[in-house]
Amino acid sequence: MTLTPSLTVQPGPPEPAITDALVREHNLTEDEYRRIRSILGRTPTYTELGIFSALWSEHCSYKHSKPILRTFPTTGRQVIQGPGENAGVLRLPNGWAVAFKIESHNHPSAVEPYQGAATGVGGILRDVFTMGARPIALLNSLRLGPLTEPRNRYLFGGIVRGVGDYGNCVGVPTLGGEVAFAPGYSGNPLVNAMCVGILREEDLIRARAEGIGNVLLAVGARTGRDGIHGASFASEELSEQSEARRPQVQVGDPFTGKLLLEASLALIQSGEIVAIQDMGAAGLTSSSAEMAARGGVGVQLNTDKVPVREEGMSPYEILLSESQERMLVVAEPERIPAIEAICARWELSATAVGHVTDDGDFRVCHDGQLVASIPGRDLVDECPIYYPAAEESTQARSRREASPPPSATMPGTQSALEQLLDVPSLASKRWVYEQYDSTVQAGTVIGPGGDAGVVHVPDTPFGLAMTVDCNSRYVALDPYEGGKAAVAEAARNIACTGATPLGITDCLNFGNPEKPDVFFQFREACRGIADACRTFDTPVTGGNVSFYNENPGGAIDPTPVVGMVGLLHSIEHHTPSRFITPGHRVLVLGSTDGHLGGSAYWAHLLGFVGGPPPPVDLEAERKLQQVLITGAEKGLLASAHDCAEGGLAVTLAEACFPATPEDRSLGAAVDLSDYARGLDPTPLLFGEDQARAVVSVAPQHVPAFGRLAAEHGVPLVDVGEVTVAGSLLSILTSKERTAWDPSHLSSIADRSIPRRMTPRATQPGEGQ
Amino acid sequence: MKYRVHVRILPRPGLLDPQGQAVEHALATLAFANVGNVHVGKAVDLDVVATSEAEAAKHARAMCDKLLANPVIEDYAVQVEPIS
Amino acid sequence: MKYRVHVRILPRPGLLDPQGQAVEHALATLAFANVGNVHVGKAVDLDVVATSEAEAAKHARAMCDKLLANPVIEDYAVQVEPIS
Amino acid sequence: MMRAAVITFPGSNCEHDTVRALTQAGIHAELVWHRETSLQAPDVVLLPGGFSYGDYLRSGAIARFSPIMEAVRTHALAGGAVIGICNGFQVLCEAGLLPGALTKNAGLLFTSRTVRVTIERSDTICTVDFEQGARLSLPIANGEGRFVADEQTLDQLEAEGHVVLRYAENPNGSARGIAGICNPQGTIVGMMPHPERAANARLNSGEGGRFFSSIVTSFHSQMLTSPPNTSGLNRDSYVE
Ligand SMILES: Nc1ncnc2c1ncn2[C@@H]1O[C@H](COP(=O)(O)OP(=O)(O)O)[C@@H](O)[C@H]1O
Ligand SMILES: [Mg+2]
Repeated sequence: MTLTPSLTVQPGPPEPAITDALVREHNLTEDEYRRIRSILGRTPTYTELGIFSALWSEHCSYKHSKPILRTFPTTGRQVIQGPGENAGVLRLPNGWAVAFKIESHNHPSAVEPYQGAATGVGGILRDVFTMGARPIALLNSLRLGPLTEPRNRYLFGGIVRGVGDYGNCVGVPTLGGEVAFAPGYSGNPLVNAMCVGILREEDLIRARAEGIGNVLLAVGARTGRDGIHGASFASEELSEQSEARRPQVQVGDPFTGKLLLEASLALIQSGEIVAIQDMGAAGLTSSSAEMAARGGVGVQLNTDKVPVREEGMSPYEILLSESQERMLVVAEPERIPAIEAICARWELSATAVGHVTDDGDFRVCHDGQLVASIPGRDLVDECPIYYPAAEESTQARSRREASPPPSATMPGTQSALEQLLDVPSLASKRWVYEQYDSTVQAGTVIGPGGDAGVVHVPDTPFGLAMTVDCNSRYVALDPYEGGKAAVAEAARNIACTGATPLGITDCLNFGNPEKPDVFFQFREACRGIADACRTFDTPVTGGNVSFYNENPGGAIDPTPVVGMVGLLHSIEHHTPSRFITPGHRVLVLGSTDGHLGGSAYWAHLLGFVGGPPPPVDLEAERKLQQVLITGAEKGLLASAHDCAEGGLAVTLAEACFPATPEDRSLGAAVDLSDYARGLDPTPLLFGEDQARAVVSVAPQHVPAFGRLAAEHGVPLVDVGEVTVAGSLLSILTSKERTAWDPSHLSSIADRSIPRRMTPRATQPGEGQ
Repeated sequence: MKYRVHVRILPRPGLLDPQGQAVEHALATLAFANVGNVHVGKAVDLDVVATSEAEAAKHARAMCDKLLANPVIEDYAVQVEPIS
Repeated sequence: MKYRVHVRILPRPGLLDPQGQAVEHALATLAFANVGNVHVGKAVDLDVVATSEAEAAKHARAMCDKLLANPVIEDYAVQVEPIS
Repeated sequence: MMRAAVITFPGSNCEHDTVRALTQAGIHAELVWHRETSLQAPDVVLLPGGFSYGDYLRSGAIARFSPIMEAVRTHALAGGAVIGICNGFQVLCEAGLLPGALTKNAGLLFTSRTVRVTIERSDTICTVDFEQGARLSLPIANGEGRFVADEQTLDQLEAEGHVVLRYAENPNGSARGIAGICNPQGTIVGMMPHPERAANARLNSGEGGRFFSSIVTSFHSQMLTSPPNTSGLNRDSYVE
């Protein structure tokens, strides 16, 4: 049955009348509502209001961030697909390409940690396979309030289980991630998930509806009442009111997710379809409207044809449901039987729910009645764009300019390192990543626990390195330097494995952008990211903005998470982060000034979060990366570990740790008495100067590696030797000699999180 | 008095229950006809000391609210029987 | 007639039940005193059409024997109530 | 060339890894979808890892009823070689082709790590290339990997030498540290560790590859063509 556009739009019988209160409930401003009326030339129906509300939500429209995002570098010879599609795509050698993307699922995880995190992983997998890429790795970046709070333990336990269960079941290894804890995340946990997939360049498919008369098919799970208004929910602060309007929890079904993955890749391979897109935030509405807008066409949806899970669902509910594990496919009508057959092979159904039209309208019919008709371009493009005021708060400035109170007592070097390794943010994340299958697909070269994950690309000589990074304390203290530091740390992590950074995806988690100090953080952090990406030639290929991460208790620290991928031309050249051979020389690359501003030492041992974070010299970072990459390619490096939180001391200790707890730690004898002009032990060992790495090199390669560093103008100092398993990590400074048993340090780091997360802490009700 | 408490915790109606669906589907292929509305959840059995059956049930409900069930996605039911 | 069947599937006595232990421990730390013998298993609810309550229960037991429970590790109990 | 059938259930996710490891060992491997009802007389059947049917209800509980399982059972009962890895092991236990069951890990968490195991029996179809008592490291990745059986069954497994792999450091509370077992003939083997993920010397230890080369060795040494002895191979003998 087709409807002629001349039919007038009528509200469905049970639909409420439009009132000011209803408009407000839909998170639309008066001005936005006026604009909607002028686009339509009439009052919208309830269904239309819902559609606008979803597509004009911050989550879908990027109305507060678009102008800033446009300042990112997005081009380069490696870029096949930049921002605007479901995932970015970069070129690899021999006709291969990598698709990758990061996305947040913060608000749903605050409500139901397990399902929120699981569906976050499900969503990011779909974003990647929708491009025609087979997912080969997952990463995740988590932020939580301190584990001293029962609620945070409950959230953390549920989130980690949710992330794990989804990826494990689908069979995609999790190769890395990060976890940090700080008070601002209490009640506002952050769950960012990243997926990396590979494809042949010729198999790339874009989510563009084309071909008038082509059909739209819903593939996968049935539509229920889950997550209605999820997109607008994710675009507001969490308050008691939002608690009441909380959408019904979306439940993930990784089993169906896996079938959908296989069916989607088979559909793309078969050439039977024109386009495919996952139904993510704002479900059927955003997937169809966005595909139509990209293709410059209109669509008509027949909501009564959509397979539903519950009786009596209204068009409004069907359009806005965020039920998981669903895809929307565009195809020529003659191809329907072939498509149905492919889906049936994977035990899924495909149902025609609409078609592509030539008039550019976004039209919805239900039981023969036209319930929505909106000019499609206006729906997607006419959302107002805001340029909020940006101004740094005086508090932020004074925190940056402050130094620790003189009365602060500094712990001795010996205990400082032990205490730092017990801080959950710095400790080993083994408890987390052992819940994630990191070896499925049998291509893992470096799993979680190294500087970056490395996976072999099947049937090729090369590998992909990947990481997610952000030090939000740096960003809070200086958003511009913090933004640069996030990219620099990611690139350093990639380079430490021997891989060349290729490009990034970002997940920009911030508070309410309508507050000038928050928008200042956002703008400056983005400027930092953009500058770093330009220097490193790592274009931004896409990402996600998550605003409104605040509740009455406070806002999160600004957390622009950078997800980066790099190329290892030959997997044989991968470099581990840990020392491997006693007798190898230990060398420090880069220069040490003893910068303690913003450091973990100040934050966790003195309880002082402040001071300027370490400045990032992008040129120095680039040169350091060059040395690490070339050193690996020439086979000169036995290990390389970047210096990040906790400085040289933490880096040296981690380099001694064994890969599995059953193995023994190596030791190291390090002499820093002449290093860095005789700096005091605390700044020397715990300062967080950027652009540094600790490497180990076989004695016979030291001269060649020294020449390499000199060629690139990177300072290199030989500071000691790797010693046999069971020996100490000893560090001599101009003032003192300190020695630790690295096995003891390793067990402090390994036990930090599990001893706080007893089994009971992960029981459902504990934190309620 | 000692009571045996049986708690059943099941997904809230309307929420997707993939496990229930899978079991329903499996039962159908095993030729168990006329079976529907299958849901899978958790069962918890425990002994509790209380002065009356009603008090035992009250305790059990408190445990569900506080720990055993997740009110965001689960409903629960409690049964109590005296242990001789 | 249609019947609602409630199945409880619990670990066989004597088998290690780490989930039950974890819950028992958590209840204790939440100051639920006098609780013991905690076990955690699965609950399955389903509707079945049968000519009598007894027949519905028989069907349900067959489903448990065949699919729902694993006799190596689990025992089950079936309850049936008519649906009005 | 030897021929292997790798059974794929909806939710399997290690089938391609398994095919790769078999191919590397010189075995021709084909995927067989669970809906099939017959096998094309393969020399060995592999049940790969993954989450068949989402592992809903219990791991392997639903997969056991897949149409292809009748053919797998017939093949097994006739003395044919069957190897179950991780989820495949769970399916074999659920199907009663091996005794015992795999339950939630004692630590209650999914556990993915490298563990050390000992080869307890080097005369099964997939361990003949190892020395008896050999130690090696293999990845595990499961939430329900804790092997349990009643004491009598465990005693029998030990007494008759049907424990194939044992953990050096028990990661999940498995009864007697059991990581893998076989039937009395050594023709049906189930194990929780994933040798196919450690079978490529360019990427990892490569030690897992010997499980697959063992298949070829045992085939050439006619271990697999000896007249089938089906005693003790029906479900009841183990379940009761
Ligand atoms: N949520 C997580 N998921 C998976 N792996 C993680 C997670 N958090 C941390 N890891 C892993 O633990 C190791 C240490 O993490 P981190 O301390 O953030 O390292 P770095 O400071 O080098 O970035 C890394 O290999 C990282 O991939
Ligand atoms: Mg790092």
